Amino acid sequence: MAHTLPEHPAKLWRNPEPKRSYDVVIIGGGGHGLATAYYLASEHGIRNIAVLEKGWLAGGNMARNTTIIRSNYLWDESAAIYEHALKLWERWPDELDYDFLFSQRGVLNLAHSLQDVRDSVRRVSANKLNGVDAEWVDPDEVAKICPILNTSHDTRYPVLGATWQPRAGIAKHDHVAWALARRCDQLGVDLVQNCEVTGFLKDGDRVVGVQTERGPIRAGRVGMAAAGYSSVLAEAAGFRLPVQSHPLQALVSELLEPVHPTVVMSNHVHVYVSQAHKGELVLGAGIDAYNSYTQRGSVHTIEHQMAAAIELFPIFASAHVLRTWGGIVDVCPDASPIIGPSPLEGLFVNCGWGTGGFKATPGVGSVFAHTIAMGKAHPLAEPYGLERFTTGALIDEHGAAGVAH
Amino acid sequence: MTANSERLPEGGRIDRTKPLRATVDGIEILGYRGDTVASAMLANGIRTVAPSLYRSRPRGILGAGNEEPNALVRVERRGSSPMLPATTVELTEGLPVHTLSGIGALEPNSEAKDLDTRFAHTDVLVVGGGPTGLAAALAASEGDARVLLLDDQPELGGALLRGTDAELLDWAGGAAELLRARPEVTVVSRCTAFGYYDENYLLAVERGETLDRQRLWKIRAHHVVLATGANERPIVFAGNDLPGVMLADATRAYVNRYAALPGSEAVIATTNDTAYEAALDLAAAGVSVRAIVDSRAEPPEDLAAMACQAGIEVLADCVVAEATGTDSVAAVRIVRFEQPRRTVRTIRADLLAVSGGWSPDVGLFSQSGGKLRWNETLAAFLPEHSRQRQHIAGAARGRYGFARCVADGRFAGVSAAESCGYPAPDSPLRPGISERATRVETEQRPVWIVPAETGKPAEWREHFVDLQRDATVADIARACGAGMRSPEHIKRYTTIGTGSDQGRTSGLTAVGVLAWLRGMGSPGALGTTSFRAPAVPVSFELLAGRDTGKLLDPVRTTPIHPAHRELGAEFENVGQWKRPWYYAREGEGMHEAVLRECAAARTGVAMMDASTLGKIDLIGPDAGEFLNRLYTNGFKKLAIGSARYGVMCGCDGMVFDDGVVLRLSENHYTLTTTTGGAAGVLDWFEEWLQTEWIELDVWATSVTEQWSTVAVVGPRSREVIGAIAPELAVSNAEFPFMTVRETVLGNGIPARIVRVSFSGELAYEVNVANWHGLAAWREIERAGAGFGITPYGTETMHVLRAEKGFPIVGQDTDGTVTPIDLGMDWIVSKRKDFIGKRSLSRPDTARADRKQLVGLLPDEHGTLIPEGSQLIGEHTPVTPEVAPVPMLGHVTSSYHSAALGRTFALALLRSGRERIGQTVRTPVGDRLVSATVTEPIFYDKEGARRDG
Amino acid sequence: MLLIECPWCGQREETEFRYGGQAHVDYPSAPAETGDTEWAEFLFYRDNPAGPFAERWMHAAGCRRWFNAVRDTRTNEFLGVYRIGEGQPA
Amino acid sequence: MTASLLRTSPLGEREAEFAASGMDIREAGFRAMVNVRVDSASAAADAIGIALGVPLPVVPNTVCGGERAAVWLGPDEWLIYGADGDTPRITALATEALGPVSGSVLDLSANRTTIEISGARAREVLAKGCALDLHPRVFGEGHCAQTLIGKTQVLLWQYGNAPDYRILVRASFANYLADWLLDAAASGW
Ligand SMILES: Cc1cc2nc3c(=O)[nH]c(=O)nc-3n(C[C@H](O)[C@H](O)[C@H](O)COP(=O)(O)OP(=O)(O)OC[C@H]3O[C@@H](n4cnc5c(N)ncnc54)[C@H](O)[C@@H]3O)c2cc1C
Ligand SMILES: NC(=O)c1ccc[n+]([C@@H]2O[C@H](COP(=O)([O-])OP(=O)(O)OC[C@H]3O[C@@H](n4cnc5c(N)ncnc54)[C@H](O)[C@@H]3O)[C@@H](O)[C@H]2O)c1
Ligand SMILES: Cc1cc2nc3c(=O)[nH]c(=O)nc-3n(C[C@H](O)[C@H](O)[C@H](O)COP(=O)(O)O)c2cc1C
Ligand SMILES: [Zn+2]
Repeated sequence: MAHTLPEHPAKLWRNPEPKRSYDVVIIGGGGHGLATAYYLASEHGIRNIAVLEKGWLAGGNMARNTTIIRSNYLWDESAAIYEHALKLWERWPDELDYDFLFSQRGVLNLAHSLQDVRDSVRRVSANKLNGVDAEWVDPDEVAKICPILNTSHDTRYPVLGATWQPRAGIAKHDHVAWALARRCDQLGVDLVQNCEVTGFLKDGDRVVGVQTERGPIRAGRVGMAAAGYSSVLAEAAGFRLPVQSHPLQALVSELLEPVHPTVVMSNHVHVYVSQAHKGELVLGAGIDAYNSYTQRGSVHTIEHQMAAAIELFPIFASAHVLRTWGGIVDVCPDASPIIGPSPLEGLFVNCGWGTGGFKATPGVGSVFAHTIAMGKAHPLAEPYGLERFTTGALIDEHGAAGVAH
Repeated sequence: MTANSERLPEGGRIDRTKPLRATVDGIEILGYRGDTVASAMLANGIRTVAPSLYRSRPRGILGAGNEEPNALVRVERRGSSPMLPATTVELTEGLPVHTLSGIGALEPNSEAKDLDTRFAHTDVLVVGGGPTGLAAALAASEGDARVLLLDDQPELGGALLRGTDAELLDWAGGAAELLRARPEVTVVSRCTAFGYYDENYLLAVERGETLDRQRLWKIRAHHVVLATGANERPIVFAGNDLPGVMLADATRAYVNRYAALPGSEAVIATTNDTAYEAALDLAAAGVSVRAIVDSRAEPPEDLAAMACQAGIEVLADCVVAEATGTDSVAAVRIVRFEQPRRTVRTIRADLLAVSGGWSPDVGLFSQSGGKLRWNETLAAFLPEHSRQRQHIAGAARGRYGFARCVADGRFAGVSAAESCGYPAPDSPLRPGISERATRVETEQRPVWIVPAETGKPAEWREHFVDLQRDATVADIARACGAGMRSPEHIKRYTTIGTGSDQGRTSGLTAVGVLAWLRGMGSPGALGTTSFRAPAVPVSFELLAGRDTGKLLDPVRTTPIHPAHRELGAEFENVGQWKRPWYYAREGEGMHEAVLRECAAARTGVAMMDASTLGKIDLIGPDAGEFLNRLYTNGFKKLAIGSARYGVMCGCDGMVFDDGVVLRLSENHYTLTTTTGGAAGVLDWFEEWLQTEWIELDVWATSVTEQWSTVAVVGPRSREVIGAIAPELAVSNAEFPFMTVRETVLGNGIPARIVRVSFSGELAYEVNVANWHGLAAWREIERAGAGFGITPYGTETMHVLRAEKGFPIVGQDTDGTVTPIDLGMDWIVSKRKDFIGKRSLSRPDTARADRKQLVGLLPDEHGTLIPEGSQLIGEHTPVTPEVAPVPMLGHVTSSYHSAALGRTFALALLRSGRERIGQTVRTPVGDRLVSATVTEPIFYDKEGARRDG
Repeated sequence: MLLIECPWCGQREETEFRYGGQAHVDYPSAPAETGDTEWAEFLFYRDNPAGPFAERWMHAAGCRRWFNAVRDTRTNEFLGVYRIGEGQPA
Repeated sequence: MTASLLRTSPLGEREAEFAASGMDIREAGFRAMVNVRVDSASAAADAIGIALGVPLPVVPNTVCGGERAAVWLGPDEWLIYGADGDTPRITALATEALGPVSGSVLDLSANRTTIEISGARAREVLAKGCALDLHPRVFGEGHCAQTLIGKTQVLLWQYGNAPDYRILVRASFANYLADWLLDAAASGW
């Protein structure tokens, strides 16, 4: 009946005091920071690394996301990096030797208008040519994949079909973080919690370390993976980033016997939902329009979310909301991330993943580690540099890919 | 056990004149109005609930309110609910209850419920109707303030209801009566505040007596008084999850409030004064109370004396080390508090009432942004600092004792009313009562955990911390050993506090155990995990409110809608609008209907409802200048009475909307927008006018729904227009293309007729006041009948415009397309500046190899390439398994054309204009289909048809 | 759920408003003479402080006026609202 | 003359449902509604008020006048509301009074329809979907507000003390609002 969660390893990490200096300092102990440190240590032979986290490890968006993993993005640049990530996800349970409940149960992205249908077909068509598993499925097939979904014609916005990526799915977010943290720790990386970076040590235009709550720490290179706080750090370093920080909320129900076999996302009606292993329904809400660092959003967003959920899944009506929460997501004008060198030598940025960076965790790790180690953008990261805002070569995932979760 | 066997013969606040029957797991139980499912179960001798979720351990009822972690039930009918604590469900006639092991089940067809939502405003909101809340509400409403009092119980009185003090209960009854009599006071029982948001915005759920009635309150309060009371906490020892282990105050509730016996032989374990009351009340109810186990070396003398009088032994400086028994508590082993923990005694008992101290209920306070601080004396986190206009009072801030609570509540109430500008006249709450002496509690000796005598904490798997999550000290120890230090990590590693009770009985205990494991003096330095809404679980449907089914999103229709329905139109959702998609006749599918509709427009005459187009009037001397700045082309010099097509870009140079602008007089323009873009364009205009170009003298007003528009299209449209507008000179010379005429139709309706064409054919748009829309439609239908006038929908409109190569914003563009990409260089002014112009010369935007709008003619004339299909080069190998296949663009529009007798498409194609004449390919199903790239115009390239 | 004070209509629920991002971002006076970098700044770069933030709102379901507000993004607390053209309160 | 007989109002078909709702609720179709925009401090604003016989209110969210009324919409925007057929007169008077001054006078009579709802339960039913505080201390006769009811924008105006409210709603949203009000009125709560 109840799914018993796997037991965690008896040893996860040390709690070291920070050293005076490291070869590489990563700011931010979320999924991205940890994955970057992991690849720096495991693939680039750099072992003298610290990950500095201002709170508790992976307590930012990593602790708050709805864990959807997929790679069916529209543009070539996106498909390339997300598919790279998905392939790594498929390897990670073994590689990290940790059962983090990676479940390739597939993702349906629903189409509710003729334009949704065009956009969906466009994305599926591109996915296929990019080697991403994707299909367009009609309402009958949708109903087969997810029988509790209301696919009748007399709803306000009937389901006209969906894109279906079978290899997509979910994973247990916290466990992923701990799996990475454990590996980092084993590879000698210092994971330092309660250590907020408050400024940068500079030598001219070159960053040579960071100032922290716990004193200065020198570093050969510094990588930023601070998600919602990226602008604050950039400001401390003396440059600006084209990102805005918004609340993004999610919620869970009580534990329920399995009813929902896959992941369903609807851009139009604004729902995305899966049923996690323990049995709780996990639903993401829409992003709040205003900037905020409060880690909570407005409740009308949740109300709207509930109405949409019931419209698509009538059976959810009597389920209960157990807990709501919010994260701080940093959003770029084109809904695509920024990965690459910063205007300052020795400082590299990874930010702007907005509402959809959990799925990219392994991809970011490998690409950002490479970028830091080599001192220049990894080929998959090249299109994601800051220059694109000047040239106009944006990777606009707004229009065509819908919600980016 | 027999029905009602454990019901006390008298007392309690149940209504013995209202007997009820219900079933628990199919077994019939008897109860009374005023019972909860849990109290009725106890009264019927049911002390065991469903086994635990992961370890299948027997479990019983632990609490008497929403702190309950074990006694979860599913209710089938009457507002079926997948999972609720039995301690909060009122017993009603015929209720079918099933006990649950911590996991609920959803039912497909739950019965309809009576759900409602309401907004409420108040000067003072008081949450909690115990002594504190009652005092606060009374004081706050002495003056003119509007006061709203919420309490989650069916009856006001709070903690008093669990006691037996008649005088205090009378006081509460009187207070409630007084409050209800005051005109500006609203008292809502059975109503739980569950969310506390910015600016004193609170959500609360009000329940009916039955589960199928619920109402969501959305409250804005000027000032809030939180009088939410305190929660008792358990103590962690071996076997503390056995049925028969209960919170001490809950046992009081059962005997005093519900007249139900939770056991027959009891041991009390406590760290503080309050459990003595439980002991005395149990004894008075006939329970044999065998001992009070008090962690303190010197329990207060008066209490000890009272216990002694009641024949209860007090074991001071002792703690319970273990509860034993197979299916429920059979015996309790008691040890010395101080090391070595020598066993003092083992006592036979079927009830172990535990009080590990009290935690003020600070959930809402914390949600509101309030800060907490550890208080060593009370061994609790207390409110320290408010962030909103609020008071927290009484037990909720660690003020215990009736008199102190009343005084605290009163102070909060007076201050709250004052802060709203309604000073309360000073009048005592009721003579006598506030002077009543209540004993002040002496110190407590907190016990978070009673360690086992053997083994390591990581092995103590029977020391339960979170009963619902089946999590133990061993789990916490393991997390700690793995390197975790923060309560937030412990929570996630052990899942403590993540159950439906959100850790009401386990959250702080876990922190206490963690502090103990880490050798810290108190949990103070560790802090709590965060409190989040909802404070109690609330159903999805409650939060959704009315916005479901047909009220999910407004359905917008035009005044002509009844005619479309009569004609059997199939509708398309366009934004919130329902627009006719096509009008299939008997035996036709969409394909046939569209071919017929297209043919009518190209060869005869056809009509469509174009009312959903956005319409904006611009009035003022600078209207022309304003248009010039926003559109890529010029409008300042547009002749009065003339029309011009225009495109707008965002600042980034990407096409954002298009439409036709008419100049009605020197200072008056009116323009159309796309259906979906109407609101956005008005916003856009107003933003520039109000925030950037305040010097411009222009007034923008939406007139979208002032007007209804019927397009009359086709070679014979002039004749139809002539027939409906007898006063109008309709010849090409007198009413040329792109001009506008005001006239009165033959039936008396004033109309503004514009000669524009979105199909390439001779065409008119007849605009009339919205309330004349239907009449105008019918008039055109009548006048056109002789010409075979054919109504057509959006699909035909799309085909007709695509044959002419007119793009649709949002279909042929996607926010990454410039007017140049669309081949509209002719409309992009070189002379003047306009919004977005600068962006067109950015390095990437100026590239020659951008994607450009082109036409496609599939080599097979009957093959329809699906819209959205990606295009690849003629010789590009298709090997996605090996490497991504380079793509050149995609098909944006694709149709069968009646006029061309074949399929055709529009596409955005990399370097498209250069590729005209070349072949591209696209996957269709399992095949690759070839198509020739063409100019994006397929029909009447010369434009000869638009004049008829 | 924010409670926002429209300088004309008074306090209204957030749902009546449209958010407009950072306030006081001027449209470049001579776009054609603006370099690519500066133009990119105007198009895409906005302040994003954790702390007081001068931002724009529009009372969309009400009087439809744009106005400015200073709000602390760490608490969502409004520190003041002011009309377009009025100076930012200290 | 015939033209006015050829009109349809958005809620013309809902009369029976309104009647059966147990509420005092009805559509008041075809009212005159003219949008006037002018600088409130200008002499033209005063002149328009004088010409129309109702001053243009400068206190936000208030209404001046009786059968012909001026409803505040914004600091430089009003809706002149009148009986069916009053539109041409209002338009002519306002246009003339405005004279050469910058401003705008636009007939919007068909843009919205009016729902009138009165009586003891009116306030309570509105409170189910309108976030404004409608307590008589705060929002009484002569008050108006543009706001939301459910998911649609409305102009809400208390014109009598029964209390009586007018809800002006855009034509295409009228049926949604009617559905919403009927649903709210039917609720057992
Ligand atoms: C509600 C919600 C739902 C989401 N759903 C999905 C989804 O379904 N799928 C998906 O792919 N993505 C989803 N996302 C997005 C995803 O969570 C993020 O994109 C991703 O977690 C960001 O990377 P990260 O894990 O490194 O960020 P974080 O976990 O936020 O890590 C950043 C870390 O930096 C730390 N930090 C910040 N400033 C400093 C400083 N000065 N010094 C030291 N440390 C600092 C922070 O404390 C934080 O721990 C969702 C996000 C939210 C909020
Ligand atoms: N250590 C002690 O001595 C101790 C401990 C606890 C209580 N008490 C006694 O209890 C009384 C405390 O009075 P009080 O009024 O402060 O608390 P209370 O517990 O009497 O009343 C609180 C009331 O608020 C309700 N409530 C709680 N959260 C709610 C919510 N979110 N929404 C709606 N209702 C909610 C509760 O159901 C209860 O009815 C005093 O008489 C005190 O002596 C003493
Ligand atoms: C995928 C997922 C599943 C969750 N499941 C639960 C759950 O079953 N019970 C629970 O109380 N919280 C659950 N949470 C929420 C966390 O308790 C917590 O709210 C979240 O990590 C944010 O942290 P915060 O609320 O402490 O700020 C879940 C969170 C996520 C991301
Ligand atoms: Zn306003």
